[in-house]
Amino acid sequence: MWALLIRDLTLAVRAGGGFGLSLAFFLIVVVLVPFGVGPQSDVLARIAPGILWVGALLACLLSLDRVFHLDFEDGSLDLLATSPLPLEGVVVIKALAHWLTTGLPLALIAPALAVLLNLPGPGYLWLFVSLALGTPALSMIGAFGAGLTVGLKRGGLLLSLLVLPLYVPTLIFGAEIVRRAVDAQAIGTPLAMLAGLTLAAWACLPFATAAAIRINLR
Amino acid sequence: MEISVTDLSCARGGLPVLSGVSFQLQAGQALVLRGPNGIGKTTLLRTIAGLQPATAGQVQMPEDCVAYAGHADGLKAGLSVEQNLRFWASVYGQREISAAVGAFALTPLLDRLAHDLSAGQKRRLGLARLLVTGRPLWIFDEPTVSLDAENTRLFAEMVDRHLQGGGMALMATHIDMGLSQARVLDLTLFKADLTALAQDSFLDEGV
Amino acid sequence: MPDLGKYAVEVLSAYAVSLSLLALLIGTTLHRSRSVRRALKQVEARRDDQKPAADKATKDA
Amino acid sequence: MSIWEYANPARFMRFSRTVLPWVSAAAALLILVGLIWGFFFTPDDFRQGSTVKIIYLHVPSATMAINIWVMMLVTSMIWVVRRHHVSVLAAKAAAPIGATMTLIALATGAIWGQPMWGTYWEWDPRLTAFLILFLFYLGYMALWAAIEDPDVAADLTSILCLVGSVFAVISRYAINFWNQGLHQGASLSLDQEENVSDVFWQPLVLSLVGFGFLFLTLVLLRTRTEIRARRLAALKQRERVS
Repeated sequence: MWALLIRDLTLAVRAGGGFGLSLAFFLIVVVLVPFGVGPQSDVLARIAPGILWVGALLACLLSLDRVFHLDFEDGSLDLLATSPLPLEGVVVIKALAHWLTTGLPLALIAPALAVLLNLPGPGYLWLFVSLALGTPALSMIGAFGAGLTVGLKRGGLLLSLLVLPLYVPTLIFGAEIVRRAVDAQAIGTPLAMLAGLTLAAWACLPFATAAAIRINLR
Repeated sequence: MEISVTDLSCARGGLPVLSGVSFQLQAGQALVLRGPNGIGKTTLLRTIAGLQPATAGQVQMPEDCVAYAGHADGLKAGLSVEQNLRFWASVYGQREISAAVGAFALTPLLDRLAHDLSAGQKRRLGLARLLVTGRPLWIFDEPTVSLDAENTRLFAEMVDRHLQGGGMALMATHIDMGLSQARVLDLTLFKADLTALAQDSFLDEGV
Repeated sequence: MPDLGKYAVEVLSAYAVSLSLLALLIGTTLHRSRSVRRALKQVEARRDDQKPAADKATKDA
Repeated sequence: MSIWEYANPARFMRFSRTVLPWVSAAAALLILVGLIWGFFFTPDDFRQGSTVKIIYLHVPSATMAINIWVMMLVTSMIWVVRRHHVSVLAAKAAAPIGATMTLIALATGAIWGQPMWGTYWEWDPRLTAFLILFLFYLGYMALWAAIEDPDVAADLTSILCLVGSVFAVISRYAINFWNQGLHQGASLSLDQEENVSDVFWQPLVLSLVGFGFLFLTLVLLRTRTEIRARRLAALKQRERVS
């Protein structure tokens, strides 16, 4: 298991692994928004939580088709499926590797990008916390979509169509945490919901994903 | 240790290709599958490896027994030869990779990235991978593709050693490698009868 | 025609949109049903042509 | 005789051929009577004016939109458990009908919303939930269309349907949490004071049942087409091979 995680992380940070692309994409989205809505800092501050969450979500989506597809193409997935590792465990490790190389860095740089959008003071901490808590769910749900479409030649677009509706609850609770933190309201409920969502996704979706991969391999 | 396949039928893309395949394999034996292209060699091997369900019949074997080597070698271009081998070794809970390195004279290539290997070298690495699995039944799908005569001989030696150590091998190949313990199974005998349409409920009359 | 008052446009457009969507759905359903049935008939006719021939061949052999 | 015998394609074809004329006649009759009654012979609501007539389209289509998804979930699970092809083909056949119903519910909702709430689109929880449901239908149909092997497609869409259903329910609660909304409460309550009085209720029930029969007609017809398409594909494949 650890060997698989280390291999995936090594491959991701090596040249051609696409590490950093999502971060650059996130940066560009955040830079583009003020050009679209105008430079008024009060407007930007109002929409900052939403923009940052949507930007992180799209950046996360960008690298999803790599989660299983590269291993499918070079035959590794066949070999992993016949190996002693349970396929559910492989899914968990793959989603974890995706989170470590995409979700976590996104959560870490989000507060820096929030400066560009004039996010009010109390929001910074909770922006980081909500993203750190919510992006694992995004990675796992995304891995499910990637597992469904792994056998398709051009699955990328379909993957987005399948995964984006599934992202709705995560986005709602995640952005709500930041908005409430900015308005100095109680954040307990959305925080608990987001954490529950992440836990439930990691508890249940590996089974669905592994089933989908097995079907795609045959 | 024994593998027995009884009355196995398998399908590709919903179309039955083979039916009634039966054979047994004892420790130390090898079976070579023969047959023209499209007869269903890959489908049969994948079915026995557990990658796809059989439409009928059974495969009986001890658990965690198979090491599968398909058309693709499952190598990561961004990792070195040694890293690739070590990865698969640890997946199968093994430490030692020296036997695998020795079998195909991979020592000079150990630090090379898999990306920089030739097709034949990649294949050698992919076949050497089986030695780090510690599994008794090796399943090969056209293992000698892109291997030269010298390396084909090395491969045959590797399989022979495995058989002598009580292992088993099942392979689809067109060339005769002179394996001492190999039997040949002609798959044309088991070609599925496509005129037996009633097997598929959608082909019942009156739909 | 009932007097729809000031909301005539809304009510009529709601009915127009809904009924045309339903008509579109029914239309595509019927169209596909017909074309699939026709194609299936063709293939079955071809198969029936071949079948007696094949039966005869086995008998002769 | 067990219900599962209808899972045999040939038996299903025979059964559906006998019931289709009756079901389609019932659908046409009920919808025509319901809509004509509702459109021509009901009074205006004292607050909503003539816009109340939209209810005869809006409520039945919205009800069907949700129920069709539930039906797809059930038939998909029957496929997963019992491997009856007819079951999963019925789910495939139902999806475009569900998507159309969702679209009708959304369109009539938006048109109704303009005079009532002063805007075509309001991110009202129910309206938003239907938009999400529409996206689920699109994803489900796209997955069917993208996969060539019919059995693989059946398995994967069934998994998507199951996971999607769970997420649809979570989304519904998340959306409620996110925005409290303007929609009326229980619109079909018999409680006279809580709106929707008998005058509006009777044609609405006719229309509701009519939409149900319309769905039944279409889903039977489309399932028949899917079964024929499967047979066609199987025969063609064999022709190519032999």
